[in-house]
Amino acid sequence: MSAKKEFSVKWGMAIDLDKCTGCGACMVACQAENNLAPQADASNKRRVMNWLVVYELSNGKAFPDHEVAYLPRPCQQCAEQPCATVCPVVATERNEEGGIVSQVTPRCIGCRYCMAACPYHARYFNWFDPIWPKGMEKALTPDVSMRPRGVVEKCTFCHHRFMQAKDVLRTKGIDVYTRAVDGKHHCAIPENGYVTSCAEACPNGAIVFGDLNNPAHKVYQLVTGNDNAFRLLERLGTDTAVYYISSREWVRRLGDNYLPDEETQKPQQILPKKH
Amino acid sequence: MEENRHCTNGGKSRSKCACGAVPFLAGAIVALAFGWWVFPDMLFSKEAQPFFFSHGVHVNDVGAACADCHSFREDGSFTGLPSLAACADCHAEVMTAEPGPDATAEQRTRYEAEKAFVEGYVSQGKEVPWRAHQKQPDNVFFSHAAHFNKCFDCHLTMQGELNLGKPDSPQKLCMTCHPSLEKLDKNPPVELNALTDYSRTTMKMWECEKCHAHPGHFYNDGKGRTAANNACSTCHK
Amino acid sequence: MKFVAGASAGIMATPVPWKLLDDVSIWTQNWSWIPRNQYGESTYAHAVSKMDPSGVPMRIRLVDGRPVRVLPVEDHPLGGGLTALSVAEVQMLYSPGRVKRPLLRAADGGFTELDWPAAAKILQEKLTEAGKNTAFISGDESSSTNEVLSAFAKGIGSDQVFFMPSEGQCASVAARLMGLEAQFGYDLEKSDYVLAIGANLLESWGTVVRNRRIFKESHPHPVRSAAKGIKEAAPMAVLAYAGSVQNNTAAVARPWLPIYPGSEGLLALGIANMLIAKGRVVDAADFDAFKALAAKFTPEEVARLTGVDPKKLEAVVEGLLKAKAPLVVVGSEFGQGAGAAPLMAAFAVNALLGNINRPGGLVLMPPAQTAMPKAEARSGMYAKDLASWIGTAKPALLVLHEANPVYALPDPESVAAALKNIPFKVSFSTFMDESAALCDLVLPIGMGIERTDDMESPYGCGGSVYCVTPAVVEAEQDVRSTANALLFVARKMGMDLGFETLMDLIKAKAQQYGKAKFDVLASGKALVDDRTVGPRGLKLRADILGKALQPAAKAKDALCLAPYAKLSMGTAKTGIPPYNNKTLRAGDLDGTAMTVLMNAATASKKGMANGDRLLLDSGRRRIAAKLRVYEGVMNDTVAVCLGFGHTALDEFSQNKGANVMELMTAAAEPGTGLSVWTGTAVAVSKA
Amino acid sequence: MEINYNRPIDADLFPEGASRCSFTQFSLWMGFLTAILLVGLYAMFLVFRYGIGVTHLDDHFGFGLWITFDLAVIALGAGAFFTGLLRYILNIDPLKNIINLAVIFGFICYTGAMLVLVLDIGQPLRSWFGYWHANVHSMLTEVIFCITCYCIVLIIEYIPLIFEQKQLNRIPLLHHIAHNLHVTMPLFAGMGAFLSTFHQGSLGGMYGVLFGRPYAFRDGFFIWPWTFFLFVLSAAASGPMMTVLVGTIMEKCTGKKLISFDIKALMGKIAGTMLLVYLVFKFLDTGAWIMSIAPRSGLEFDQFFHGWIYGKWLLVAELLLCGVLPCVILLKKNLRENPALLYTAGLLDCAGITINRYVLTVQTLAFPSLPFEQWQTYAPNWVEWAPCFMVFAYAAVLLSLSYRYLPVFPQEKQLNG
Repeated sequence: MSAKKEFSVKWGMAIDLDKCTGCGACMVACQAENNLAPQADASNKRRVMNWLVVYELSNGKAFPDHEVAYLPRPCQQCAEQPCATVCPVVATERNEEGGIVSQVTPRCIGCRYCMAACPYHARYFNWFDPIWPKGMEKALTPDVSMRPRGVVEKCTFCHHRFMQAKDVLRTKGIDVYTRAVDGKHHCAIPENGYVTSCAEACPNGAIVFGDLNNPAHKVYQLVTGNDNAFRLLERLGTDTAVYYISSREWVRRLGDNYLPDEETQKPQQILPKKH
Repeated sequence: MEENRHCTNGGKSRSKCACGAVPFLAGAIVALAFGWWVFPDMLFSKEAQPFFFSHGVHVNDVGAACADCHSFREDGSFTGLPSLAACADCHAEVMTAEPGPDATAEQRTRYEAEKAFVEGYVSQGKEVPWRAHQKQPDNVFFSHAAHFNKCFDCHLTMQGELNLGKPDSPQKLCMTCHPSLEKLDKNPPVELNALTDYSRTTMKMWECEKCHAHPGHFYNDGKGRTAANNACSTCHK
Repeated sequence: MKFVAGASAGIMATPVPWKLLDDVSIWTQNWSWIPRNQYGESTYAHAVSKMDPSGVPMRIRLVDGRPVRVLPVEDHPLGGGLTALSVAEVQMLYSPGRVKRPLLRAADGGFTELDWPAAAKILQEKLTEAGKNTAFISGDESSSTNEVLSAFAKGIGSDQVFFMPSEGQCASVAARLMGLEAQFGYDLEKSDYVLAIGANLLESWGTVVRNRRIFKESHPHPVRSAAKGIKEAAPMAVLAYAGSVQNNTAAVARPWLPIYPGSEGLLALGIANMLIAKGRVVDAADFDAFKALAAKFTPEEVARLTGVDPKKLEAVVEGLLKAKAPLVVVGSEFGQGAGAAPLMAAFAVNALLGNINRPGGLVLMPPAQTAMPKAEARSGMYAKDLASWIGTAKPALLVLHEANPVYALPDPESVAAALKNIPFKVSFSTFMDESAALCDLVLPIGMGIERTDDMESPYGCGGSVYCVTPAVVEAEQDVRSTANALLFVARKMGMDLGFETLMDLIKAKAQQYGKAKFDVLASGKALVDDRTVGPRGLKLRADILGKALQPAAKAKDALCLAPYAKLSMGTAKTGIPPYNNKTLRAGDLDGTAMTVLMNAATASKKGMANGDRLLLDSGRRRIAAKLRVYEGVMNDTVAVCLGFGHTALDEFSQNKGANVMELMTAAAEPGTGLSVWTGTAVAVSKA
Repeated sequence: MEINYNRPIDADLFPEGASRCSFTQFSLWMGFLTAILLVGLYAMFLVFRYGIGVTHLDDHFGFGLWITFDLAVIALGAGAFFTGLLRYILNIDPLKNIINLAVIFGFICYTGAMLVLVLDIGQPLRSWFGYWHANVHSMLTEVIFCITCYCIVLIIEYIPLIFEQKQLNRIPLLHHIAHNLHVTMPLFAGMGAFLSTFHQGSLGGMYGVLFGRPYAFRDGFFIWPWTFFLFVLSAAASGPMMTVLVGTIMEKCTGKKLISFDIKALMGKIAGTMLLVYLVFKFLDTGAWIMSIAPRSGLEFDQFFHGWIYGKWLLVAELLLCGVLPCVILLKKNLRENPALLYTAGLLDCAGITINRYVLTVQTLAFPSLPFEQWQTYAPNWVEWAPCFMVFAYAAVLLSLSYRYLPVFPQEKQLNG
């Protein structure tokens, strides 16, 4: 493992599991935004390309005490990536301001080592060439390049929207990074200037996106010191940029593996200490 | 490897080996000639523009600025090649006067070209299939805004030989990276790679890295970042 | 040999191998059979989804004029996000299931293509020939196209203009029976306690995106900090849900009251009884009769009939009583077939809560307007029950407008048989759905974003709202709009319907609605009208309720069938959009077999286990399925998702499970003239 | 000269003084192997033409039979480097009688593994990125470098043997090359040992570094997780026995004595010793895994196993039946000198290592890494099996050709004299 990189801007999410109804709008929005190909038979979930997946969580109790929760899982954008460190050809790395783990599919040789490494199953392999129904290729966006068979891809927090938001500032002559009132450096992109496609689509506001290091951002306020916040598999030390919040303890407990006598963890290191 | 120890007549071989050098060298020379001279022509096709176009006329004679045709959009993206509509703003009709009998060949060419353009494209509402010399591969996100604003922030003001000097025209800034096409009244054909479909002038990554990975750019600008990030996603999409 | 060796050595010193190595790799990055990015300027246009019945305002992103994305609209009374269906609207333009040009049934049973003038001519002939023996079915409740349909029908002497069954229809009939000249509106925005009974508020009931935006706004994110002493903020509005399946609404509602499917009205009566017991009254002529009826529904009786937990119910009723602006919304768990009685009972409960025409309450909106002289009012069309009609009537000509009765009505097989008996059938349809596939003439109409259309107060909204959706994309297929095609034929037939095109009608309507300019509306602005009409002459109609609200008859070892709907699985008209079958979770489909849900207690009672292959038998029809034990289902109930079992449309919809409508049969609801099919019982056995 | 019709027509190519079966018989055998090769080639065609989707691999099991096969084959081919190390560096002279076979088998294993690897990566045309754009932090980079380099070493080690073919060796140039390569063989043996140690280790390291996968993750020393060392040791423990087994199978097929039993027993003793060392560390490692990594990950030991397919029997089989038992047999002189027991121990030894590679590859991925997930199961389809059998057939072809035409077994003449 290489040394963890800290950035003054850290894009992240707070996903409110008490709000998610599991409708799937985010998943469809993601596919359309990122030029994923549809699949006629999507029944084998281990072969379905979805950068964002909504999992169903159960409190394990019998009717009528049963509760259900839905957990959208984008790439967790780990600060300590299990994946990028193992890639033999540097097709994926976390090296840019904002802390998004990149995935450069033209570099990828398709060894799938990163998929074996990622405990979140956030990485997907192109088992076949992508095929769109005739004409549907016209609805592809120019923002994300197409991927052939044989390469791995994953959620990039709609990185292209970050790039576009920066260009908007640049043409207005605004510096992308500024020193804010708290004396720290923040991105001058307004909070709604860069939002992922999934967060944008959700009518329930279950996905909140922003800079985890910027106290003015809602995502910061939602995760900082919030005892209801947790991250997936926190104890692995992946230091992910995706936080989940729920008032239900059973939901939070499903965020990590626990020995039977262990207490549900309080969110540790909610924000990186260094800035 | 375990040797089978029965060495026989080792001495005879030398003379035989020597005469093998001639075909060997011949082969090598043929291969070298093929590789250096024949192969590049095989790999690249030459594609002419749909009709004669002169940057020179537009810049020198009409006095157009680059940005008149190649501009930024409001969302910060760059238009690149102008659309037909943009061209038609001026070229709704043929603007060049019909050359008289004593017109130069050049004047004739210009007139014919414009006529071909207006009649073949403008009046038919058909977009021009320009052959671009510098088209970004799909996997590259190239921001003109970033380069236009950020590079010059320093390189117009900094000390030393990397100072580009105060430009006397905005065109000068464009010419920092782009060839001075306004001097070229001939349209060089676009050479397309048969395998990759990239033009010959498409930059390789190492050329981008001349700046992006330049050690001089790894200074901290006081805002916790480097001047030209070389992370993959800075340029790739 | 040596020459070859020399050449090999030599070639290594040239660019050939190295350049090829590099170029071949670049080649793999740009394979010609994989689409390339197409660049251009991004522009944005406003529209309203006509594909999604929940009325979703959308912002369409176009690149170089090509639509590429559906984006949400924030500042719109119905906006604030997207549904899983509306977000796929742009991709549906290129659905393989689209009808590309007019099709006519040939002698050999197949379709032959023809052009619009020829198709219009045939349509005209058939309409002239059938005259008053023509029936129309519309699958779009909120468009002014319905005015054209009904005015046209009147012009040829027919009054057989039907809507596909919907919750809006149940509500409209309920209002009419209660003596109200109004449409039900739901002021969810201002309510602080919403009890949804059956109504899947956050997924398939009414104005879904708006409902969900309101849910978002009333439910702060759960922030709690022991260190800082921050306690979790209570939601500004409670959302309670009563229904048989822990569906998308139940997943986030607090609390969830499990009840038997089809017992929504009974639960409402039970709540009414509890409210009356607390001294609540309604100013209605027949309140005493209602009171007497409600008195039969004691908490014990209600618990027996609906399966509700009395304690939980009491807590909810207490919550309603304490709330400043309580609101009870009753609907069907799958958006259809509930009948009018449950809605009438719900009105009574709301009246007892004193929230009629109050902020946060049940709103009586003025009836939908008509601009076309001969058009029938929306409530008039609602009054006609399609499910009971289709089995009996024998029109000479049937015209479908965006309607797929062969898939969407109960007992589709019988519907198909009935349709086959109609001599000539015409379908105006965007997609080649099950009904279009049965028709003799199929006329392609554009999708919502390819045509100019409007949307008037979709069911569930909180006040009258009128939106216009312009054609933001030029259609690639040879399509028209139903209204324009009919108006054209009308002129040919010498009928004057008052307007030349739908656009003219919409412009007139916009004028009627607050003198708005078409262009302003087309740029995404919604006209809102908060006027209400008084509940004058209100009758609670205990006479109807007493007959209509009966527990469903069920054989002893049969299970209650609880269909549930997911917008992600599309509608009967669209089928499953290409991207959306990926939203199915692991276990929702096993290859082509669909899964049905039961709780463990029910399953073990039936001697079944997770993964068993089952047969669901309604007595008339059977469907095969696989069992998934899911604890979020009411006892003695089997839950089945709607939207599977398509036989037409495209490969994204086909070969997936079975259509649960097969198991249902429409029964007459006494006294209301509507059909009901929410209380179906099925025998379940291992396959 | 009178033609002896009893001699096979290719008899002039046979090693000095060796007798071989008839050419017809040999051709039939080759034909049979070619059939298997063709099925494998067809599977390869499907993969290259349509994509790896034609297999049963999926997003959950990105690694499957092919990676298991590669790892097992590379471990079992370790006889080449380890015997080479002992023969040339440590000068254990009797091993000269088996080193040729070890080298050929190593060559087969490595080239076979490379072939399957080319199938397994999605973009084989970009495989050179592994050198050009190498990520030095990745264990896989080390694997790519070392395996390809070692493959070259194996080719260099194989070449003199080919050139020593009776007819080829008459060409002076080839004779000289063979001779001079022999002189430098210790150098290559040393390089081979170095490269092999690293890539065997890196292959193990590949799993040990997966800190998101508690089934495979191991602590370690500096940058190397314990699996790094375990893979080196286990390869050394199984490779020699695999070479012995291959030699024995060849003896059974040809009906000739090719390697004297004392050499085999010596190999057995070496393997047994290595197996003992390996097992000591493997038990320590397993203990640390159960006592430290599992609880640290919030997991109980039982959670690492699932049903029959990923049951505890695999662990028992790997460590006891295929670990301790062969180790005892190989280390006890009287037991290992019983041929049947020696071969059984060899089989168990190799099976144990294969199980180890299998569970680390497949069970690691089958394990539900997210707490709300279920165990997943994986079974390869024929498209995955066919290339594996193709490699077996390729091995048989190469071994048959080498045996028939090359002086592989120095003892052959003497043992069959």
